[in-house]
Amino acid sequence: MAKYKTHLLVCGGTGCKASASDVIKDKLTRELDEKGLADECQVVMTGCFGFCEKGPIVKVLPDNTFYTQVTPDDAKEIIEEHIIKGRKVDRLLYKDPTSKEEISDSKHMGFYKKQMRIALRNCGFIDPENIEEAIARDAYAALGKVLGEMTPVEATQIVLDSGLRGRGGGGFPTGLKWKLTAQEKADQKYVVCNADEGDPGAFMDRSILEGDPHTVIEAMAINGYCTGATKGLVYIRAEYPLAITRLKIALEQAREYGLLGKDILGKGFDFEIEIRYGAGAFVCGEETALIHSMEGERGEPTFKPPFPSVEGYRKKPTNVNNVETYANIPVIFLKGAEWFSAIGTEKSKGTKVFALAGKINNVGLIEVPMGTTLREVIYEIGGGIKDSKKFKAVQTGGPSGGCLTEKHLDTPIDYDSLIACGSMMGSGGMIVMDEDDCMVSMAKFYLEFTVEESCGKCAPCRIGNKRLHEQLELITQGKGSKENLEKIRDLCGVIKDTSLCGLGQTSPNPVLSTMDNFWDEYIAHVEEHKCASGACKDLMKYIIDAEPCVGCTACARVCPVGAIAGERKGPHTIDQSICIKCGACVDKCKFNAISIK
Amino acid sequence: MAKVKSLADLQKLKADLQSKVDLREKGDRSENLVQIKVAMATCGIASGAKQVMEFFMDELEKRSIASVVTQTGCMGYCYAEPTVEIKLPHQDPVVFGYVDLKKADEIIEKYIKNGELVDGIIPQNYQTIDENN
Amino acid sequence: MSSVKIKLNQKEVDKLREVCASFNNEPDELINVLHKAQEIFGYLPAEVQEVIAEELNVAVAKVYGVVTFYSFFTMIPKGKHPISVCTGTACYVRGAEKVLDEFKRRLNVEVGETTPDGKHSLSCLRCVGACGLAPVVLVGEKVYGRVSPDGVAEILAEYEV
Amino acid sequence: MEFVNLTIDNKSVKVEKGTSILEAARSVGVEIPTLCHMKLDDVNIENKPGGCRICVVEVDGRRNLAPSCCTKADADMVVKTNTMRVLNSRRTVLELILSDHPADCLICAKSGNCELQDMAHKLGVREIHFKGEQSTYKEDFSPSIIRDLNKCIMCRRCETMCNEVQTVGTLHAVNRGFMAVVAPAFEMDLEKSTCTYCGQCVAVCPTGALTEVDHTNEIVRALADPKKKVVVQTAPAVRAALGEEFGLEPGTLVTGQMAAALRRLGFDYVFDTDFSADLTIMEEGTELLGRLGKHLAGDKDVKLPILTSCCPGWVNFFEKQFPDMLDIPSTARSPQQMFGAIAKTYFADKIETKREDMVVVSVMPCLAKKYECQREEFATDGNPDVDYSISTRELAQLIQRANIDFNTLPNEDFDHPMGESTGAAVIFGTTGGVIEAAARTAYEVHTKKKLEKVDFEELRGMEGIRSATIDFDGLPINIGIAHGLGNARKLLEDVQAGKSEFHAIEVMACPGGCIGGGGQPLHHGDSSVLKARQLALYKEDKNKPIRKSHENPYIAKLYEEFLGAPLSEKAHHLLHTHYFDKKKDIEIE
Repeated sequence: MAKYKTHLLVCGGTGCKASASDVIKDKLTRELDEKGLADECQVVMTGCFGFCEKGPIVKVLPDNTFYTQVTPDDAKEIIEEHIIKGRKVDRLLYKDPTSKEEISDSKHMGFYKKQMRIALRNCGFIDPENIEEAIARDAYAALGKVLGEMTPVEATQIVLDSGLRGRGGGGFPTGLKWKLTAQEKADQKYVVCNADEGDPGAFMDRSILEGDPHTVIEAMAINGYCTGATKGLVYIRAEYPLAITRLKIALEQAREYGLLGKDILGKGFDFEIEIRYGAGAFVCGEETALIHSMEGERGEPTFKPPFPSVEGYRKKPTNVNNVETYANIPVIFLKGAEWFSAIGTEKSKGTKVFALAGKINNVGLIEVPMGTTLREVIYEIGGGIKDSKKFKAVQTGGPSGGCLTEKHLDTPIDYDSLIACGSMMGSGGMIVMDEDDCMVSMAKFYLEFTVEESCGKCAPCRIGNKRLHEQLELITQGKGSKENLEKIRDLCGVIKDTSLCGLGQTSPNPVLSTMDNFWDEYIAHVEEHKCASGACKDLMKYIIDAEPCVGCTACARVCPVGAIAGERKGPHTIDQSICIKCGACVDKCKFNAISIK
Repeated sequence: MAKVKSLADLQKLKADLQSKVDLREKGDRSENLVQIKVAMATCGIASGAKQVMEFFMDELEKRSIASVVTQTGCMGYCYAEPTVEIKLPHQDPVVFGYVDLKKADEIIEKYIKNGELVDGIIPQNYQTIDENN
Repeated sequence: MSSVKIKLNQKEVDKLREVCASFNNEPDELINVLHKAQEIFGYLPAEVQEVIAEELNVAVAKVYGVVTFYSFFTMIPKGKHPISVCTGTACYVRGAEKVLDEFKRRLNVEVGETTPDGKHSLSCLRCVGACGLAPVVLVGEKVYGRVSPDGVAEILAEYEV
Repeated sequence: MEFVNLTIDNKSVKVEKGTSILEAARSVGVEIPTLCHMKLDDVNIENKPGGCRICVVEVDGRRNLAPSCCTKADADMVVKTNTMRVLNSRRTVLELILSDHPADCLICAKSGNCELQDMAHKLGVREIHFKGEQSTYKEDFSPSIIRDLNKCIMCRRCETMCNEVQTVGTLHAVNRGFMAVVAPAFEMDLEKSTCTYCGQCVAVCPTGALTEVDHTNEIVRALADPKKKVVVQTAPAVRAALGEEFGLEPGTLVTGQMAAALRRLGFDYVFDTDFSADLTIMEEGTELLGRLGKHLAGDKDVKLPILTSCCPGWVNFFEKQFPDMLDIPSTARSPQQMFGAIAKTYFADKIETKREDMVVVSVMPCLAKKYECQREEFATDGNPDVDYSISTRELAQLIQRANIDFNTLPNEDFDHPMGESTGAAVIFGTTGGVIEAAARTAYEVHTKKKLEKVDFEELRGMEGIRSATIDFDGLPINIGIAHGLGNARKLLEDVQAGKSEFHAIEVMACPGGCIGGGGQPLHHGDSSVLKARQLALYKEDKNKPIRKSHENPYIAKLYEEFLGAPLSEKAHHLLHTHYFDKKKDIEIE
């Protein structure tokens, strides 16, 4: 085996791959070959580094150099300069957004400093398509420990003691869930990994499966041992081709190594995993809907109880956990429940992965201890707001969550404090908004999502959310009144109170939280018909200022609807009743005579 | 690949594979390790830096010393090549010049293991690359 | 939703039967079978659903009920270069809607439609997880990141000729 | 059995563990409103998707309101069904449902018998606060059923009936979210689908989304036409249910008033389908004995068991789903069609009326009959044997429209000759009745002995699948009975697999048989209604002077004067049919 002195880690996450990181990998490999360095340097494609904002990422080890926004053309320079001459390629180094200084060692980047990687421990570190790298990083050691040293009850107790709660959004104690399934008597039980991440703007589960699939396989096997299930199913979004491929490879390798299948590690425990595909239905994140979908049905939820732990897949006891929850399991067994429960806050233990996105400098995947404040996440890890704009809100919990504002910035992030603020943890989407974002439109955006994703089974969700969306639309069109706001509030309450499943029970949250935190903005929309952020098209007016207008007619000629009139060389005017607010005139005017009011 | 049939198999396999990713792992907590940088610019390579680096890598592993051996660019002491910078945990780095294999052995045994300085130190004040950036 | 008239030839029917058989004609596997079928045909016309219903011994109305439930399945043939605009939250706040509008305007189709020449179909999707590149547009398998409305013409130009 | 104690609206309730709050409340007289829940105990049908959210209640200690239909009563639970929070939520949800529902109550076929309308009234909705887009779908007119899905409220009862009870699989929830609706595959018309027109979907639909095709206006027109001789026949099950439409208790027999009403409506001849039911027994019974005889003689090719064929929904079912078994059912036409064929030949000759001047109307508990009378094989030169088939509900409407006070009508008899019938014919209206009637005749014909005990109790009941062995004087005859197409499928699959031990099987498409037909007054999910109707029919049978079909003197006369003998050539021509492979007709648009 070649003994490599240097490793070049190329991010193979979906975001970086979309920017040709596989081509970069090929080019790096080719360059090394040409220079005769193939035996000394290894190029490894890894899972997501998390720092998606600056992707594609190439990290050079052992000196921890972190190259950002690498293009295939940079491969040659990286090899010639860094590898051969030992000089870092400065222009590819990450620049600190405040000091503007280049930072080469990723340890010193603000983005990584505050992070603590448990679930993501192997992402961006190992080649996810190589089980040996995983094993070298302790994959399956926890399974070995559990099978070799513990009874299922003892092992479940460790999960209980760790205080781990479901990372999919609900926050239900994972150990308790396992215990409930373990208590049921049945000839067959199942454990299911929910990898149907449908929350728009969240991609932590995908990244874990892409970067460290073995951790999930191992955790499911442990889960199987604890609950008495010999069969595992991964329910994964079909829109995640890379994660599917890597998971398949990992399953194949695990079988080949005897880490899945019959008599695992000679301990008499059998466990197999199958893949089931989701097909684009957000509601399938709900356990019962997910189970119906795996049974080849429409993904409609059913009333609980009975819970899946009693009656789940094929009517058998079934334990469902999400990817991130599983990713925490092996570490808990290796380092102990005490170690894990020492991290985080009193009621929320461990770390949480967030997909940080929106108007923030460092978009990406981060993992922080529970209890980290929103401010730390947004300003220290996220590097603050993009283009030096003003922070306005942060949305957590996706379509089920809410928008938090300035006053919540020092809130420690954990399950309970987020709920107390009117939002929720959800699966970990965290979208940052700035002054250009209209909160009414944001609420409308989420409602549009809910309307589209409602399964249609229960009336309040099927019709109620549609009506909510329509009411919000009236407001953004300037046709709303205070009465509409009252109606919206009432309707939100009823939808929350009467809907069948979590989707409907939480769908009004974005509306309610924006109403609570940005009431003035709603009032401005309905009373003054004004949208301060300029996002609501119907509330804006394009006005030609007569002073600078020279009457060149350029605007009139470009207007697609003929809304602009005026004499040549005389000031022009826009007929507001015709104007469709496309903005073409503004772009065309050389005299800055057209403004938006 | 033979199946992993027992816990012992798994542990052995892990031990065998460990070194493969060791380098990456160490990169993450390098401040606790002996860090050795071998200057490997054109002049260094010409004077045998490559062999020296390999020697360090192999020997440190054989002698079970947790360390990171990396290559680096020209340190500017071309007159004393091969030059090697050694940074013991929580200490300032020290640069040795004219490091041949014999010298390297001596550095390991005396400086790295016991912290005794040996001949050949280039007394200069400079910043490491890390600090530079 | 209207269904699409298509006549399957025997070879295609056999192929479908093979797919069903590879899942042991298990009704549980309906969604996996539909995925495979859509991979083969590009979409799921009525007759494909009929054959699957027959093989898995489930009502064709149920198959249709499942097909129309999941947004991933389509009964309309996709364009040769299908365009998908990500409208996940991250893309939305970075202007995906304007990009989508520009595609609609330039192609003169609504979301879910295909251009008359069959070249492009336009759809929305929720988060491809490339939020760092927001807004993101997919044309076939190719990902375009940080797309602005101005960039739309440029993207479409790549598929001229 | 384990019991739990709980409190509902301050009343203490003791129920069996596992009972829903809805049922527990009902047991102490608290009727929680619901639009989607439906439970038919005796036929083991329950629809509780928990979708309408009208039945929500407050349960102490729960964050959200609980749907009482899906929430099980638990020990020490404290439930409140009428708090401000509950009432407000309930009304808001109903307003939402109404906001996506056409407000055309005044001209809706279900008006006055609509659960949604009643609910709006009950919950005091006076204004719909949330207006907005309404979902729209194309209307679908089939020969039997009209689908107006703009009125669908997604209660899913029809889906449950069509799939779980009938296993027909025509209707299924399709689309998602606001556009979700229950429809056939590809939203094709029923006429092109696997639909059997059993009408069970119509029978349980709480709104006007599913209704029958209305022929009342055509009938009024025919009655007003002096050139037409209008003949009416009424199916056995109608007399046991029609009274419900006039406020009478379920199970009230109104045979005499019905005949009187028909006469007052202007029908020229008021006849009884029971007459042709007796005729059916003659033909089908003879066919059974024929096949049995061949079987006993060692004929390996003879098809047994013989399956009854009087139910058109059932005929549609096997034509569309079991086209490989078309030679197993009896070839005897249904009583409706036998009646039409005889009326337009034998009787038309008697009253010297030309076929085209005669209009034959049937009153049926059934919607599939509407389709059946339109089948091409039941027409001569395009003139159908039965012109119009109307449901029990439609007859009630005609009576009401004609200002007839039904409840004060005198009892009148049917006209002769086609109004005379036996007790055997009456029980055609319930599950098990046809085969009992056949057994009475077949026994006497086969054994040439008088049947001492006319009542075959072993064939009666409400079990979905029943079986009994009847001793034909030393020859054991194995009889199977199925009602509800799901049960029929089970028996048929056994036959297909060669596992069936039966000699004869009776199948009725609807749960309970014709008494539970899709054209009957709506039972709104109350299964005691079906039982009462069944008892009424057995009572009528018991009270009839003649209780065996072959003893009907007018039937004997019909054979003597016109048909010759059962299975004669003429009988074959007029009273038998053949079946078609209709699976291939199921079209994809």
